[in-house]
Amino acid sequence: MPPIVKVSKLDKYFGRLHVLKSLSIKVESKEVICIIGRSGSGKSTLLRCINFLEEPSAGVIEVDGIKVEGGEKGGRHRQLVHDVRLKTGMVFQEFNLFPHMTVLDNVIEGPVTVKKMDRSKAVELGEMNLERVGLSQKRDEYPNRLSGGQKQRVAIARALAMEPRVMLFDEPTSALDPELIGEVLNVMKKLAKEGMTMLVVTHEMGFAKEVADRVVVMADGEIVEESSPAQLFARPKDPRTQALIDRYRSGGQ
Amino acid sequence: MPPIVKVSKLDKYFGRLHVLKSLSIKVESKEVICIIGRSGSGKSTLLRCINFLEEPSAGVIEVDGIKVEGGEKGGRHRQLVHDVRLKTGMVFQEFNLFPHMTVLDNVIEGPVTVKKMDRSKAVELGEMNLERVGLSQKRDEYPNRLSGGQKQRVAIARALAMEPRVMLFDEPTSALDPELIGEVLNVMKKLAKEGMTMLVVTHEMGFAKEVADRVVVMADGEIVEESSPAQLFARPKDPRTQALIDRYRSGGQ
Amino acid sequence: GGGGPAAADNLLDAIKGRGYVLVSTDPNYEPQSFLNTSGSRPGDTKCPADALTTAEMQGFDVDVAKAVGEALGVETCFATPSWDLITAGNWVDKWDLSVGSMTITTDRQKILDFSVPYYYTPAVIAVGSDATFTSLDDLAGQAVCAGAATTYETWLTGGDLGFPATSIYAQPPADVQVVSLETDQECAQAIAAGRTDFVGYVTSQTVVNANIAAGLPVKQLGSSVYSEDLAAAFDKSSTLDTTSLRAEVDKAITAMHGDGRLTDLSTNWFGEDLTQAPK
Amino acid sequence: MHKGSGKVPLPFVSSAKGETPMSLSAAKRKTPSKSQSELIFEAQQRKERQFRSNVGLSWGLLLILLVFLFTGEKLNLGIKLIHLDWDFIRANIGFISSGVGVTFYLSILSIFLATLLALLAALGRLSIIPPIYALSTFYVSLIRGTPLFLQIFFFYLALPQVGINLSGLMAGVIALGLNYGAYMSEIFRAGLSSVGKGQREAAQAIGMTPTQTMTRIVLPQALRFAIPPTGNEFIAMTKDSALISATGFVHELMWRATKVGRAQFHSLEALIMAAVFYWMMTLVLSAVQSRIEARLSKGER
Amino acid sequence: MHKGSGKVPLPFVSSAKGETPMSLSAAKRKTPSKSQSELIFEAQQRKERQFRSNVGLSWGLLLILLVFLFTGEKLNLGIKLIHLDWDFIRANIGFISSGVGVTFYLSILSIFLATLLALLAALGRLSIIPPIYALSTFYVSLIRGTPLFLQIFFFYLALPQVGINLSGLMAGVIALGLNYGAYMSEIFRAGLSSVGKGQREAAQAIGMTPTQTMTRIVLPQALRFAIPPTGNEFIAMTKDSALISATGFVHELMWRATKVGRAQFHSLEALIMAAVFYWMMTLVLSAVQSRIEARLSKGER
Ligand SMILES: Nc1ncnc2c1ncn2[C@@H]1O[C@H](COP(=O)(O)OP(=O)(O)OP(=O)(O)O)[C@@H](O)[C@H]1O
Ligand SMILES: Nc1ncnc2c1ncn2[C@@H]1O[C@H](COP(=O)(O)OP(=O)(O)OP(=O)(O)O)[C@@H](O)[C@H]1O
Ligand SMILES: [Mg+2]
Ligand SMILES: [Mg+2]
Repeated sequence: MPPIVKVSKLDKYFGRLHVLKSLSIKVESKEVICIIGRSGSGKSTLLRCINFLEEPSAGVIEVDGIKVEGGEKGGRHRQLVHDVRLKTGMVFQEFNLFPHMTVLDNVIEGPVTVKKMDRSKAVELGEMNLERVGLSQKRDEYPNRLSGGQKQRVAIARALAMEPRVMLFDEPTSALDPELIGEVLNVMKKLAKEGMTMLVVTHEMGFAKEVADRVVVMADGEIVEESSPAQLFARPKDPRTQALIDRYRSGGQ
Repeated sequence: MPPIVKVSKLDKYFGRLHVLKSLSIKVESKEVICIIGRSGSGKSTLLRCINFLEEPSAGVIEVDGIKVEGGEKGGRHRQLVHDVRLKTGMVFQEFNLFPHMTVLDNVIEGPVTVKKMDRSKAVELGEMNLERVGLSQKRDEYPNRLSGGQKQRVAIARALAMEPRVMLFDEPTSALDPELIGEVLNVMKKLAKEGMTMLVVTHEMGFAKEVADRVVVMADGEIVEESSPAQLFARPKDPRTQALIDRYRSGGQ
Repeated sequence: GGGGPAAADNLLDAIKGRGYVLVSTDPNYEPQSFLNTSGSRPGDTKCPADALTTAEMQGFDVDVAKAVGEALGVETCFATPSWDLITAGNWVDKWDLSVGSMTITTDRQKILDFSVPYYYTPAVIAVGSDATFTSLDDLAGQAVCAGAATTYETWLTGGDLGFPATSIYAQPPADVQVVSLETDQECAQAIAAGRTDFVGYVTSQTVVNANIAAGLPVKQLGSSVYSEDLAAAFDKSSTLDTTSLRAEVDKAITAMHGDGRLTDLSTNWFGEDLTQAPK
Repeated sequence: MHKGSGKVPLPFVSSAKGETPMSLSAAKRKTPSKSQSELIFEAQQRKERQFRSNVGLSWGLLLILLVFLFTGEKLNLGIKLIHLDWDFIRANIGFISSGVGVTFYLSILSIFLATLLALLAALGRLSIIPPIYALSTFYVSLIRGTPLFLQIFFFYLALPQVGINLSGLMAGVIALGLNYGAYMSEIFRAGLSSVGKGQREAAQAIGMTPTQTMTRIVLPQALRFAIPPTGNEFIAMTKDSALISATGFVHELMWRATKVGRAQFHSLEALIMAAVFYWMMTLVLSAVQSRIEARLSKGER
Repeated sequence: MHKGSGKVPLPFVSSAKGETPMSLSAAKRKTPSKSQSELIFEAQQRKERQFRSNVGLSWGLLLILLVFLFTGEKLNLGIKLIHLDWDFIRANIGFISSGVGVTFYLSILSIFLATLLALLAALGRLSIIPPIYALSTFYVSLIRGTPLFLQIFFFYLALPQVGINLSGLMAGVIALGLNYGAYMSEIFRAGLSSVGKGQREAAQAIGMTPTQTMTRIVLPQALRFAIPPTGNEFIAMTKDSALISATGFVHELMWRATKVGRAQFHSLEALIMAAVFYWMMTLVLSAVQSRIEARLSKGER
């Protein structure tokens, strides 16, 4: 089976800052990959290049067979980007729920507006996905009435409702109080078990150890190490990986 | 030797909300106490009652021999509160440095304005305390040029410059990026070694295990358990302590 | 403001004491009184900072005021409050007297004292130069403009002008709608700008002549509708007694009528002699 | 314009919040011995109520003082108070008050025009097409660079020359609308930028086009954000509409006041009457606005 | 009032930020083969520069269009353009322009009074003493509830009756100062509340008294916060000072324009001249303000 996501020689500049340096990575179907790395190493930018929230400066992004060159322009490019976005679901650190819509409306907004799905069918699909994240009973609440953990779970349901081939998570638990982290991680674990392909930027080493098929370590816009979590935490090869793991430990955890 | 801090039957209400329930605690000289507990259990309120940032509804606070009754009013009470504040140093989660003053000015503001200390003497004292937190070279920067960890260390120096008998820390590392937590904890460890009496609200279990003489567990405005860290983490007695420790573990740490 | 610290108990002495008389005039009433934008303030003037000097103003009223000042033996200075502030009385000693072509009416006499008239103007109706009206009656039911708080407005609204019936030659057109703008000049300019909110305006013949001379597309409609006695005015509520000042001003104006100085000024500014009382 | 953000909540806000739970729990334990928490809570409530009533009292005293200023009394201190002619006031209050409706009507029309222009200008300001960006900034700069008073005269005198002959009311509405539109464009710009980048990105991430993102996600939030400041502008506009009186064609409050004041030599009384009406309008509109704001902030958001 | 917060930075702001490092690094590697990063960076720079120059061009065209509107041409479209008398403009430009200084002087005096009153009102609003709180809210409500135009007349007419006889200039300054003070009290209130609770608590925790906390910690930060909006108010005030012309005693821009315009039947030309001067003043003051703002936001804070 071909990989779901294939990133080849991806370069990204912000002004003169070289943030991603000819980076390549593949994500196979049903694989869960955790990306770790210190702040500023380019983890978010990598995720955001995959669904073109940032336009890559150069390189090729291929998602589920759709191949897009970075740095292009024009209508065809826009169409390809749109297709890629339909194949990917993104979950942000800051949730980014639409505050003026109820929970259910948040979840069906994509299917109805973008996919032009029948409203009743979309509601069915939406309820199914809210069920999946354990929030059926909140369908008519507005987001401001939810806790952070609940918000993030709605955000996951919103992404799932688009039936993506791969889910991108950018530090989904960093904005949460410690006690709310668990409920979100549990939903993610469940997704992983269901066979969802996932690319997760996270500081949660426990989650990485338990769920990830592969852990990818980034530093300065490059992938410096990549292996199974057991191996990585026990015998890190790169000194930067070592430093990273030490830092988490000395953080008192 | 008498305890440095003695809190007796402290009650605190916010409107109709009973936040601290006839709570008593003693802090001996040179002791380091960590307070843990879930959000809303009243940890911050306890600390803030000790230096009267919140006026206790009832009870007695005694700091280094100065005894203040809660819920009083008038000039004598104000004087006592002022004396207590001179004996305590407080470090906030959000740093609260004065943004319009340089680092050094932040540190000498208390000695000069409150204690009417000679400016040159205050500068000497200030530099000494900046040295103590390892930030001598930043003395003329403004706070907005500092990282979070540096800010918090300046805040510690500012509190130390008042030469308090006890330092109160309210989640001093919660607003910091994971990688900056270490530098603040290291300064705090150093203070502990130097024999400073400290009362620390924290989520950093590693720090509590390593440094605390005693760990105090709060729930619903009461102290539910209190023992040495080794004992507490190995054999928690109260089910709420157990739940708390579990929660930190399931958080993936 | 004017007034100043007055050790004197009457206005005339106060004026002589300070060395200038403060006269209110409208600064936008050509040719009676208007700014001389090229004139510069003399260095040795006694006039207060917010008053204008004789060098900065010009016009018929200005020359009359100047002559009055000379007769009193003091410098003449001009205050420039808006017109309705002058006619409302209660000047709280901000200026001494008005020389501003003010019509003597019974209403105004309740709050102001007047000198003897120094000239007389016919009031006329003017319309746009391409208008087809031929007489006053054609204006029935039309909108006509006048300056706010002027006698022209009072006449249009059918109010009591408060002067002798012999001076009133015509009644206003039937069902006329009155539009009052801040001054009569605004009426003229609105017509020149092409506004069609009203078809004509009532003002003094001198103003209409000046409008025409300035190239505005207006013309006089018919002959004059009434004649006004124009005089200097004094505030009845002044804290200082104005009796002696009024007597001096009356004396000065009468003298100027007598020796032809007023006639000269009138011909100079209006091109005709308006200083003879209408019979 | 009290927006209830001060220390003393507006009466209706506080009563809605505080009283109901209070009486509920009071009913539950109708025992003679109240709990300590009850007592402390009630003490706080009492203190707040007392502050509010003392403030009310002071307002009353200030109002009385203000009225007293106009009684024409001579004080022993050598200060003379202002004398008002109450007969004049009684005779003309009807004429002047009938300007309230005109003022309101004028302001309503103008705020609609202004809102439209402001939204267009704010969108233009976000445009990447240079002429549109330039037009929007040029409009805002020109209008904000010159006095409203002058603009009103200008529209009155200049438009007829290019063959546009508007009624006085319409000229006034256009002048006010254009002027407020330029100022309000900042409100809509703030509204648009209050919708964080995250919202746009979330919309993009589920595949929305820029147009869908704007109409479904950004505009609804921006407009809701803009409602309270637009309310403020409307209140300000009722007062700026007084300037329209200068053109003489719109018989709103100020026009009526100056008109009868001048004609009957009672400008002061007339102005005071107008001031009272403007003040009352402002207070009523502010109260309405507070309610809208409270609902918006409490409600669904 | 372009505060440089838009997409296109003001020219001087961008040059201070962008150009220097650019030329430095360009000098370093004067090799024919530029790095990819150089190229991409330069492309971005070029695009921005191009946008700016296109916007400038459009502004120029709009200005020309505006001037063309006043040439008095007859267009084939049946639209007549406005005819201006250039001789009148030439003859009177000196007279009108000498009002700029008066307008500025008037505004400076007024803004000082307004700032003082605003600060007092903002502090009063925070007071827990009912009469002080009431006085502050009463003042703000009364002034904000009535039109400035009306207030100016009122001070001019009413103050003399209680024996306070002010010059026209002083009456104008008091009216403007009182009016702007009421509006600006919100700015200072926002300034005071921009200084977070944490700052007060940090000051208390090191033992500062309430007075020390206010003077050493809160006020310095609040005032700095208030500088940019106060600048905006000053710019607005230069234009509202036009209303003072109505009383006839202050010979500022608008007074000069209306008087000379009316007297010589050229109101339109006179108003346009005044508009140009107001606009220029506004642009200059806005540029000054942008600089102050940039310095404040870049600087020590
Ligand atoms: N829009 C942008 N404009 C300019 N620079 C940017 C932008 N976004 C990110 N950067 C820079 O790119 C680098 C990588 O950023 P990125 O957000 O990908 O890091 P990260 O690994 O996700 O860090 P963190 O753990 O803090 O989220 C950083 O130096 C950052 O400052
Ligand atoms: N100023 C206040 N007014 C009203 N209620 C308050 C106030 N401060 C705190 N509370 C309430 O008091 C309770 C205890 O709050 P406190 O901040 O002491 O908890 P905490 O243990 O520090 O929690 P966290 O870990 O979230 O900081 C909470 O229910 C909180 O909502
Ligand atoms: Mg990131
Ligand atoms: Mg806390």
